[in-house]
Amino acid sequence: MTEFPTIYSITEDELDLNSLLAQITLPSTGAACVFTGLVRGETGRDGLPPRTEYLEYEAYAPMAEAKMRQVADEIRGRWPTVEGIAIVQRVGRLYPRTPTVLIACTAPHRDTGVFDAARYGIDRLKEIVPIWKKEVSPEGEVWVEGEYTPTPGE
Amino acid sequence: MTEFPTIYSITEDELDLNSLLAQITLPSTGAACVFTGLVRGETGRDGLPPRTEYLEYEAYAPMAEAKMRQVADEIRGRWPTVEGIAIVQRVGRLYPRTPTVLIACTAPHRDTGVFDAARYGIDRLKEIVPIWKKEVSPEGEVWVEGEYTPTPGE
Amino acid sequence: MNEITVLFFATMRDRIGERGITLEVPEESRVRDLKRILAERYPGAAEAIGITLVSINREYAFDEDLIPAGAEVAMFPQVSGG
Amino acid sequence: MNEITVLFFATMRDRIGERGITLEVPEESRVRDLKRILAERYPGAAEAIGITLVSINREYAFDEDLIPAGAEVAMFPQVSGG
Repeated sequence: MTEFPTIYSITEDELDLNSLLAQITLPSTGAACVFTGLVRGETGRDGLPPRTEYLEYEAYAPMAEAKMRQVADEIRGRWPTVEGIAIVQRVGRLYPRTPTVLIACTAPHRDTGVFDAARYGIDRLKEIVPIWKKEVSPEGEVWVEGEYTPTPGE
Repeated sequence: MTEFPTIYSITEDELDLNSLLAQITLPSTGAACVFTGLVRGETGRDGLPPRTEYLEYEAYAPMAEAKMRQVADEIRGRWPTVEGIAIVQRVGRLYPRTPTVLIACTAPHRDTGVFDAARYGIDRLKEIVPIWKKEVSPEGEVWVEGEYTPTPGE
Repeated sequence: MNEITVLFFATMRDRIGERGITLEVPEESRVRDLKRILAERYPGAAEAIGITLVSINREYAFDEDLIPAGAEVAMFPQVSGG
Repeated sequence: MNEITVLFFATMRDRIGERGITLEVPEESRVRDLKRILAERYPGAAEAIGITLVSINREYAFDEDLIPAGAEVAMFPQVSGG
Protein backbone atom coordinates (compact mmCIF):
# COMPACT_ATOMS: atom_id res chain seq x y z
CA MET A 1 0.00 0.00 0.00
CA THR A 2 1.19 3.49 -0.84
CA GLU A 3 1.88 5.72 2.12
CA PHE A 4 -0.17 8.85 1.51
CA PRO A 5 1.64 12.14 2.17
CA THR A 6 0.37 14.24 5.07
CA ILE A 7 1.87 17.66 5.70
CA TYR A 8 0.98 19.69 8.76
CA SER A 9 2.88 22.65 10.06
CA ILE A 10 2.94 26.01 11.74
CA THR A 11 5.30 28.28 9.86
CA GLU A 12 6.44 31.88 9.67
CA ASP A 13 7.21 31.50 5.97
CA GLU A 14 5.13 32.51 2.98
CA LEU A 15 2.70 29.77 1.89
CA ASP A 16 3.89 28.30 -1.40
CA LEU A 17 0.84 26.71 -3.02
CA ASN A 18 2.84 25.25 -5.90
CA SER A 19 5.28 23.49 -3.63
CA LEU A 20 2.65 22.26 -1.18
CA LEU A 21 0.52 20.88 -4.00
CA ALA A 22 3.53 19.08 -5.51
CA GLN A 23 4.28 17.51 -2.12
CA ILE A 24 0.83 15.89 -1.91
CA THR A 25 0.59 14.80 -5.56
CA LEU A 26 0.98 11.11 -6.33
CA PRO A 27 1.13 9.41 -9.75
CA SER A 28 -2.51 8.43 -9.23
CA THR A 29 -3.65 11.98 -8.36
CA GLY A 30 -6.05 13.64 -10.78
CA ALA A 31 -7.67 16.37 -8.68
CA ALA A 32 -6.71 18.77 -5.92
CA CYS A 33 -8.75 21.21 -3.89
CA VAL A 34 -6.69 23.90 -2.20
CA PHE A 35 -8.40 26.20 0.25
CA THR A 36 -6.62 29.28 1.52
CA GLY A 37 -7.71 31.90 4.00
CA LEU A 38 -6.36 35.40 3.55
CA VAL A 39 -6.06 38.54 5.67
CA ARG A 40 -8.95 40.84 4.89
CA GLY A 41 -8.06 44.51 4.85
CA GLU A 42 -11.68 45.57 4.66
CA THR A 43 -13.68 43.56 7.13
CA GLY A 44 -16.93 45.09 8.25
CA ARG A 45 -17.12 42.35 10.88
CA ASP A 46 -19.37 43.18 13.84
CA GLY A 47 -17.58 45.01 16.61
CA LEU A 48 -14.29 45.17 14.77
CA PRO A 49 -12.78 48.17 13.05
CA PRO A 50 -13.58 48.42 9.33
CA ARG A 51 -9.95 48.51 8.20
CA THR A 52 -7.29 46.08 9.30
CA GLU A 53 -3.67 47.14 9.25
CA TYR A 54 -2.46 43.64 10.00
CA LEU A 55 -3.28 40.46 11.89
CA GLU A 56 -0.93 39.02 14.45
CA TYR A 57 -1.20 35.22 14.59
CA GLU A 58 0.12 33.02 17.34
CA ALA A 59 -0.08 29.28 17.88
CA TYR A 60 0.62 26.72 20.54
CA ALA A 61 2.75 25.06 17.92
CA PRO A 62 3.29 21.49 19.18
CA MET A 63 -0.36 21.05 20.12
CA ALA A 64 -1.47 22.79 16.91
CA GLU A 65 0.54 20.35 14.82
CA ALA A 66 -0.88 17.40 16.77
CA LYS A 67 -4.42 18.71 16.19
CA MET A 68 -3.70 19.27 12.49
CA ARG A 69 -2.64 15.64 12.34
CA GLN A 70 -5.95 14.75 14.00
CA VAL A 71 -7.88 16.81 11.43
CA ALA A 72 -6.04 14.96 8.65
CA ASP A 73 -6.95 11.62 10.26
CA GLU A 74 -10.59 12.70 10.51
CA ILE A 75 -10.56 13.64 6.81
CA ARG A 76 -9.15 10.24 5.85
CA GLY A 77 -11.80 8.56 7.99
CA ARG A 78 -14.59 10.40 6.18
CA TRP A 79 -13.19 10.51 2.64
CA PRO A 80 -11.11 7.37 2.13
CA THR A 81 -10.42 8.38 -1.49
CA VAL A 82 -8.35 11.35 -0.37
CA GLU A 83 -4.65 10.74 -1.07
CA GLY A 84 -2.48 13.66 0.06
CA ILE A 85 -3.37 16.24 2.71
CA ALA A 86 -1.59 19.48 3.57
CA ILE A 87 -2.62 21.67 6.50
CA VAL A 88 -0.42 24.70 7.09
CA GLN A 89 -0.96 27.79 9.21
CA ARG A 90 1.28 30.80 8.85
CA VAL A 91 1.86 32.81 12.03
CA GLY A 92 3.35 36.20 12.84
CA ARG A 93 2.36 39.60 11.52
CA LEU A 94 0.36 39.19 8.32
CA TYR A 95 -0.91 42.00 6.14
CA PRO A 96 -4.06 42.21 4.00
CA ARG A 97 -4.14 40.04 0.86
CA THR A 98 -1.72 37.55 2.42
CA PRO A 99 -2.66 33.84 2.51
CA THR A 100 -2.59 32.76 6.16
CA VAL A 101 -3.77 29.17 6.13
CA LEU A 102 -3.93 26.38 3.58
CA ILE A 103 -5.86 23.13 3.50
CA ALA A 104 -5.24 21.02 0.42
CA CYS A 105 -6.52 17.55 -0.44
CA THR A 106 -5.73 15.42 -3.46
CA ALA A 107 -7.57 12.43 -4.91
CA PRO A 108 -7.74 10.46 -8.15
CA HIS A 109 -10.97 12.26 -9.21
CA ARG A 110 -12.76 15.48 -8.38
CA ASP A 111 -16.09 13.79 -7.63
CA THR A 112 -15.21 11.74 -4.56
CA GLY A 113 -15.06 14.40 -1.89
CA VAL A 114 -11.97 16.50 -2.45
CA PHE A 115 -13.97 19.75 -2.14
CA ASP A 116 -15.90 18.54 0.92
CA ALA A 117 -12.70 17.26 2.51
CA ALA A 118 -10.93 20.62 2.20
CA ARG A 119 -14.01 22.39 3.50
CA TYR A 120 -14.20 20.06 6.48
CA GLY A 121 -10.50 20.62 7.12
CA ILE A 122 -10.75 24.39 7.39
CA ASP A 123 -13.92 24.14 9.51
CA ARG A 124 -12.21 21.77 11.94
CA LEU A 125 -9.00 23.80 12.03
CA LYS A 126 -11.07 26.77 13.17
CA GLU A 127 -12.62 24.61 15.91
CA ILE A 128 -9.82 22.62 17.50
CA VAL A 129 -6.37 23.78 16.34
CA PRO A 130 -4.90 26.16 18.95
CA ILE A 131 -4.17 29.28 16.93
CA TRP A 132 -5.29 32.82 17.76
CA LYS A 133 -5.23 36.12 15.95
CA LYS A 134 -5.31 39.74 17.00
CA GLU A 135 -6.59 42.37 14.61
CA VAL A 136 -4.56 45.59 14.59
CA SER A 137 -6.05 48.74 13.09
CA PRO A 138 -5.45 52.47 13.51
CA GLU A 139 -8.11 52.34 16.27
CA GLY A 140 -6.25 49.72 18.31
CA GLU A 141 -5.95 45.99 18.85
CA VAL A 142 -8.74 43.44 19.19
CA TRP A 143 -8.36 39.70 19.73
CA VAL A 144 -10.63 37.81 17.35
CA GLU A 145 -12.94 35.63 19.44
CA GLY A 146 -13.36 31.96 18.65
CA GLU A 147 -16.73 30.29 18.97
CA TYR A 148 -16.20 26.60 19.50
CA THR A 149 -15.63 24.72 22.75
CA PRO A 150 -14.00 21.33 22.22
CA THR A 151 -15.54 18.34 23.96
CA PRO A 152 -13.72 15.40 25.59
CA GLY A 153 -11.99 13.32 22.94
CA GLU A 154 -11.45 16.24 20.59
CA MET B 1 -18.29 49.45 -7.46
CA THR B 2 -15.08 47.46 -7.54
CA GLU B 3 -14.37 45.71 -10.81
CA PHE B 4 -13.80 42.07 -9.89
CA PRO B 5 -10.81 40.42 -11.56
CA THR B 6 -11.55 37.65 -14.04
CA ILE B 7 -8.70 35.70 -15.58
CA TYR B 8 -9.26 33.18 -18.32
CA SER B 9 -6.62 31.75 -20.57
CA ILE B 10 -5.23 28.88 -22.55
CA THR B 11 -1.50 28.67 -21.96
CA GLU B 12 1.49 26.46 -22.64
CA ASP B 13 3.18 27.68 -19.46
CA GLU B 14 3.34 26.02 -16.07
CA LEU B 15 0.37 26.94 -13.86
CA ASP B 16 1.56 29.22 -11.05
CA LEU B 17 -1.01 28.90 -8.27
CA ASN B 18 0.64 31.60 -6.15
CA SER B 19 0.57 34.17 -8.91
CA LEU B 20 -2.96 33.32 -10.07
CA LEU B 21 -4.28 33.53 -6.51
CA ALA B 22 -2.60 36.90 -5.99
CA GLN B 23 -4.19 38.19 -9.20
CA ILE B 24 -7.71 37.45 -7.95
CA THR B 25 -7.20 38.62 -4.36
CA LEU B 26 -8.81 41.91 -3.34
CA PRO B 27 -8.43 43.78 -0.01
CA SER B 28 -11.86 42.38 0.93
CA THR B 29 -10.93 38.76 0.12
CA GLY B 30 -10.83 36.31 3.01
CA ALA B 31 -11.19 32.93 1.33
CA ALA B 32 -10.07 31.22 -1.85
CA CYS B 33 -10.87 27.82 -3.30
CA VAL B 34 -8.41 26.66 -5.94
CA PHE B 35 -9.19 23.49 -7.87
CA THR B 36 -6.56 21.92 -10.07
CA GLY B 37 -6.73 18.88 -12.29
CA LEU B 38 -3.53 16.91 -12.78
CA VAL B 39 -2.25 14.32 -15.23
CA ARG B 40 -2.74 10.87 -13.75
CA GLY B 41 0.07 8.47 -14.48
CA GLU B 42 -1.90 5.52 -13.11
CA THR B 43 -5.42 5.66 -14.43
CA GLY B 44 -7.28 2.40 -14.45
CA ARG B 45 -9.97 4.17 -16.50
CA ASP B 46 -12.19 1.83 -18.50
CA GLY B 47 -10.83 1.04 -21.92
CA LEU B 48 -7.65 3.06 -21.46
CA PRO B 49 -4.19 1.74 -20.80
CA PRO B 50 -3.29 1.53 -17.09
CA ARG B 51 -0.19 3.71 -17.37
CA THR B 52 -0.06 7.09 -19.05
CA GLU B 53 3.21 8.34 -20.47
CA TYR B 54 1.78 11.78 -21.16
CA LEU B 55 -1.35 13.62 -22.23
CA GLU B 56 -1.42 15.84 -25.28
CA TYR B 57 -3.88 18.72 -24.85
CA GLU B 58 -5.20 20.93 -27.58
CA ALA B 59 -7.71 23.75 -27.55
CA TYR B 60 -9.67 25.89 -29.97
CA ALA B 61 -8.15 28.80 -28.10
CA PRO B 62 -10.29 31.82 -29.02
CA MET B 63 -13.54 29.91 -28.51
CA ALA B 64 -12.17 28.27 -25.35
CA GLU B 65 -11.38 31.66 -23.84
CA ALA B 66 -14.84 32.95 -24.77
CA LYS B 67 -16.44 29.91 -23.12
CA MET B 68 -14.26 30.34 -20.03
CA ARG B 69 -15.54 33.89 -19.82
CA GLN B 70 -19.06 32.47 -20.04
CA VAL B 71 -18.35 30.00 -17.24
CA ALA B 72 -17.09 32.89 -15.10
CA ASP B 73 -20.27 34.84 -15.85
CA GLU B 74 -22.38 31.82 -14.89
CA ILE B 75 -20.47 31.53 -11.60
CA ARG B 76 -21.09 35.21 -10.82
CA GLY B 77 -24.77 34.75 -11.61
CA ARG B 78 -25.08 31.86 -9.17
CA TRP B 79 -22.71 33.02 -6.41
CA PRO B 80 -22.83 36.82 -6.31
CA THR B 81 -20.45 36.85 -3.34
CA VAL B 82 -17.60 35.53 -5.49
CA GLU B 83 -15.02 38.26 -6.11
CA GLY B 84 -12.16 37.05 -8.29
CA ILE B 85 -12.25 34.14 -10.74
CA ALA B 86 -9.37 32.47 -12.57
CA ILE B 87 -9.90 29.76 -15.19
CA VAL B 88 -6.75 28.54 -16.88
CA GLN B 89 -6.10 25.49 -19.04
CA ARG B 90 -2.59 24.44 -19.88
CA VAL B 91 -2.14 22.76 -23.27
CA GLY B 92 0.62 20.80 -24.98
CA ARG B 93 2.38 17.66 -23.83
CA LEU B 94 1.84 17.22 -20.10
CA TYR B 95 3.35 14.48 -17.97
CA PRO B 96 1.95 12.74 -14.87
CA ARG B 97 1.77 14.80 -11.67
CA THR B 98 1.50 18.04 -13.68
CA PRO B 99 -1.38 20.45 -12.97
CA THR B 100 -3.27 20.91 -16.23
CA VAL B 101 -6.23 23.12 -15.33
CA LEU B 102 -7.03 25.57 -12.58
CA ILE B 103 -10.32 27.06 -11.42
CA ALA B 104 -9.98 29.50 -8.53
CA CYS B 105 -12.63 31.63 -6.84
CA THR B 106 -12.20 34.18 -4.07
CA ALA B 107 -14.77 35.69 -1.72
CA PRO B 108 -14.87 37.56 1.59
CA HIS B 109 -15.78 34.37 3.50
CA ARG B 110 -15.51 30.64 3.00
CA ASP B 111 -19.18 29.94 3.73
CA THR B 112 -20.85 31.73 0.81
CA GLY B 113 -20.15 29.36 -2.03
CA VAL B 114 -16.48 29.54 -2.90
CA PHE B 115 -16.14 25.73 -2.85
CA ASP B 116 -19.35 25.19 -4.84
CA ALA B 117 -18.36 27.90 -7.31
CA ALA B 118 -15.01 26.27 -8.07
CA ARG B 119 -16.67 22.90 -8.37
CA TYR B 120 -19.24 24.30 -10.77
CA GLY B 121 -16.46 25.92 -12.76
CA ILE B 122 -14.54 22.72 -13.40
CA ASP B 123 -17.76 20.82 -14.18
CA ARG B 124 -18.77 23.42 -16.75
CA LEU B 125 -15.29 23.65 -18.24
CA LYS B 126 -15.48 19.93 -18.92
CA GLU B 127 -18.85 20.41 -20.62
CA ILE B 128 -18.54 23.44 -22.86
CA VAL B 129 -14.95 24.68 -23.18
CA PRO B 130 -13.44 23.31 -26.43
CA ILE B 131 -10.35 21.48 -25.19
CA TRP B 132 -9.40 17.89 -25.98
CA LYS B 133 -6.79 15.48 -24.75
CA LYS B 134 -5.11 12.41 -26.12
CA GLU B 135 -3.64 9.84 -23.77
CA VAL B 136 -0.29 8.44 -24.86
CA SER B 137 1.01 5.23 -23.34
CA PRO B 138 3.48 2.54 -24.39
CA GLU B 139 0.47 0.76 -25.97
CA GLY B 140 -0.43 3.68 -28.21
CA GLU B 141 -2.60 6.77 -28.36
CA VAL B 142 -6.24 7.16 -27.34
CA TRP B 143 -8.33 10.31 -27.52
CA VAL B 144 -10.24 10.80 -24.28
CA GLU B 145 -13.93 10.94 -25.12
CA GLY B 146 -16.10 13.74 -23.79
CA GLU B 147 -19.64 13.06 -22.65
CA TYR B 148 -21.59 16.29 -22.88
CA THR B 149 -23.45 17.73 -25.87
CA PRO B 150 -24.05 21.49 -25.55
CA THR B 151 -27.55 22.76 -26.23
CA PRO B 152 -28.53 25.97 -28.04
CA GLY B 153 -27.53 29.00 -25.96
CA GLU B 154 -24.58 27.23 -24.33
CA MET C 1 -21.64 32.18 -52.77
CA ASN C 2 -20.22 32.88 -49.28
CA GLU C 3 -16.60 32.19 -48.42
CA ILE C 4 -16.22 30.57 -45.02
CA THR C 5 -13.45 28.96 -42.97
CA VAL C 6 -13.92 25.52 -41.43
CA LEU C 7 -11.54 24.43 -38.66
CA PHE C 8 -11.18 20.84 -37.43
CA PHE C 9 -10.01 19.76 -33.99
CA ALA C 10 -9.02 16.53 -32.26
CA THR C 11 -10.57 13.40 -33.81
CA MET C 12 -12.23 15.50 -36.53
CA ARG C 13 -8.83 16.83 -37.61
CA ASP C 14 -7.47 13.27 -37.65
CA ARG C 15 -10.38 12.04 -39.80
CA ILE C 16 -10.43 14.99 -42.23
CA GLY C 17 -6.64 15.17 -42.40
CA GLU C 18 -6.66 18.97 -42.34
CA ARG C 19 -6.50 21.62 -39.62
CA GLY C 20 -8.75 23.90 -41.60
CA ILE C 21 -10.02 24.76 -45.03
CA THR C 22 -11.70 27.66 -46.74
CA LEU C 23 -14.59 26.94 -49.02
CA GLU C 24 -17.48 28.58 -50.77
CA VAL C 25 -21.00 27.65 -49.81
CA PRO C 26 -24.30 28.90 -51.25
CA GLU C 27 -25.82 31.89 -49.49
CA GLU C 28 -28.42 30.91 -46.88
CA SER C 29 -26.60 27.62 -46.24
CA ARG C 30 -27.34 26.04 -42.90
CA VAL C 31 -25.11 23.80 -40.80
CA ARG C 32 -26.84 20.70 -42.18
CA ASP C 33 -26.01 21.84 -45.73
CA LEU C 34 -22.36 22.34 -44.83
CA LYS C 35 -22.24 18.87 -43.28
CA ARG C 36 -23.58 17.38 -46.53
CA ILE C 37 -21.01 19.27 -48.59
CA LEU C 38 -18.18 18.09 -46.38
CA ALA C 39 -19.44 14.50 -46.22
CA GLU C 40 -19.27 14.41 -50.03
CA ARG C 41 -15.80 15.90 -50.05
CA TYR C 42 -14.49 13.62 -47.26
CA PRO C 43 -16.49 10.40 -47.61
CA GLY C 44 -14.23 8.56 -45.14
CA ALA C 45 -15.26 11.10 -42.48
CA ALA C 46 -18.98 11.12 -43.34
CA GLU C 47 -20.06 9.32 -40.19
CA ALA C 48 -17.99 11.59 -37.93
CA ILE C 49 -19.34 14.68 -39.73
CA GLY C 50 -22.85 13.44 -39.06
CA ILE C 51 -22.36 13.57 -35.29
CA THR C 52 -19.76 16.33 -34.89
CA LEU C 53 -20.21 19.34 -32.66
CA VAL C 54 -20.21 22.59 -34.62
CA SER C 55 -19.49 26.19 -33.76
CA ILE C 56 -20.08 29.32 -35.81
CA ASN C 57 -18.01 32.33 -34.88
CA ARG C 58 -17.05 30.64 -31.60
CA GLU C 59 -20.58 29.85 -30.42
CA TYR C 60 -22.13 26.41 -30.50
CA ALA C 61 -24.32 25.95 -33.58
CA PHE C 62 -26.91 23.39 -34.67
CA ASP C 63 -28.22 21.86 -37.89
CA GLU C 64 -30.80 24.57 -38.60
CA ASP C 65 -28.47 27.52 -37.97
CA LEU C 66 -27.62 29.76 -40.93
CA ILE C 67 -23.95 30.24 -41.75
CA PRO C 68 -23.22 33.93 -42.32
CA ALA C 69 -20.75 35.18 -44.93
CA GLY C 70 -17.17 35.07 -43.68
CA ALA C 71 -18.07 32.73 -40.83
CA GLU C 72 -15.44 30.86 -38.84
CA VAL C 73 -16.98 27.42 -38.48
CA ALA C 74 -15.37 24.69 -36.38
CA MET C 75 -16.09 20.97 -36.08
CA PHE C 76 -14.92 18.89 -33.17
CA PRO C 77 -15.91 16.03 -30.87
CA GLN C 78 -17.37 16.42 -27.40
CA VAL C 79 -14.87 18.26 -25.25
CA SER C 80 -12.56 16.48 -22.80
CA GLY C 81 -10.46 19.20 -21.21
CA GLY C 82 -9.53 19.63 -17.62
CA MET D 1 3.83 17.44 45.15
CA ASN D 2 4.02 17.28 41.34
CA GLU D 3 5.94 19.85 39.35
CA ILE D 4 4.05 20.95 36.26
CA THR D 5 4.38 23.62 33.57
CA VAL D 6 1.48 25.92 32.74
CA LEU D 7 1.55 27.87 29.45
CA PHE D 8 -0.72 30.82 28.63
CA PHE D 9 -1.74 31.95 25.16
CA ALA D 10 -3.54 34.91 23.57
CA THR D 11 -5.91 36.70 25.96
CA MET D 12 -4.92 34.37 28.81
CA ARG D 13 -1.29 35.43 28.45
CA ASP D 14 -2.36 39.09 28.41
CA ARG D 15 -4.40 38.64 31.59
CA ILE D 16 -1.85 36.54 33.48
CA GLY D 17 1.07 38.62 32.25
CA GLU D 18 3.26 35.55 31.75
CA ARG D 19 3.94 33.17 28.85
CA GLY D 20 4.34 30.25 31.21
CA ILE D 21 5.18 29.25 34.73
CA THR D 22 6.26 26.14 36.57
CA LEU D 23 4.57 25.31 39.80
CA GLU D 24 4.05 22.51 42.29
CA VAL D 25 0.59 21.10 42.78
CA PRO D 26 -0.54 18.35 45.14
CA GLU D 27 -0.55 14.84 43.71
CA GLU D 28 -3.97 13.82 42.36
CA SER D 29 -4.78 17.44 41.50
CA ARG D 30 -7.45 17.87 38.88
CA VAL D 31 -7.90 20.71 36.41
CA ARG D 32 -10.45 22.35 38.71
CA ASP D 33 -7.90 22.34 41.53
CA LEU D 34 -5.29 23.97 39.32
CA LYS D 35 -7.78 26.64 38.29
CA ARG D 36 -8.44 27.43 41.95
CA ILE D 37 -4.73 27.67 42.72
CA LEU D 38 -4.16 30.01 39.76
CA ALA D 39 -7.23 32.13 40.52
CA GLU D 40 -5.79 32.75 43.99
CA ARG D 41 -2.38 33.58 42.58
CA TYR D 42 -3.77 35.85 39.80
CA PRO D 43 -6.97 37.33 41.25
CA GLY D 44 -7.28 39.83 38.37
CA ALA D 45 -7.53 36.87 35.97
CA ALA D 46 -9.89 34.77 38.10
CA GLU D 47 -12.87 35.19 35.81
CA ALA D 48 -10.87 34.30 32.70
CA ILE D 49 -9.39 31.27 34.46
CA GLY D 50 -12.91 30.12 35.28
CA ILE D 51 -13.86 29.84 31.61
CA THR D 52 -10.49 29.10 29.95
CA LEU D 53 -9.89 26.15 27.67
CA VAL D 54 -7.28 23.79 29.09
CA SER D 55 -4.97 21.21 27.60
CA ILE D 56 -2.83 18.61 29.33
CA ASN D 57 0.10 17.28 27.34
CA ARG D 58 -1.40 18.82 24.18
CA GLU D 59 -4.84 17.23 24.46
CA TYR D 60 -7.95 19.11 25.51
CA ALA D 61 -8.69 18.57 29.21
CA PHE D 62 -11.67 19.26 31.46
CA ASP D 63 -12.35 20.09 35.09
CA GLU D 64 -12.39 16.50 36.35
CA ASP D 65 -9.20 15.41 34.57
CA LEU D 66 -6.20 14.47 36.72
CA ILE D 67 -2.96 16.33 36.09
CA PRO D 68 -0.08 13.86 35.89
CA ALA D 69 3.38 14.61 37.26
CA GLY D 70 5.49 16.62 34.83
CA ALA D 71 2.43 17.65 32.80
CA GLU D 72 2.55 20.44 30.24
CA VAL D 73 -0.72 22.25 30.89
CA ALA D 74 -1.90 25.14 28.69
CA MET D 75 -4.69 27.66 29.14
CA PHE D 76 -6.13 29.66 26.29
CA PRO D 77 -9.33 31.12 24.85
CA GLN D 78 -11.42 29.52 22.13
CA VAL D 79 -9.32 29.23 18.99
CA SER D 80 -9.57 31.71 16.11
CA GLY D 81 -7.02 30.57 13.55
CA GLY D 82 -7.40 30.31 9.85
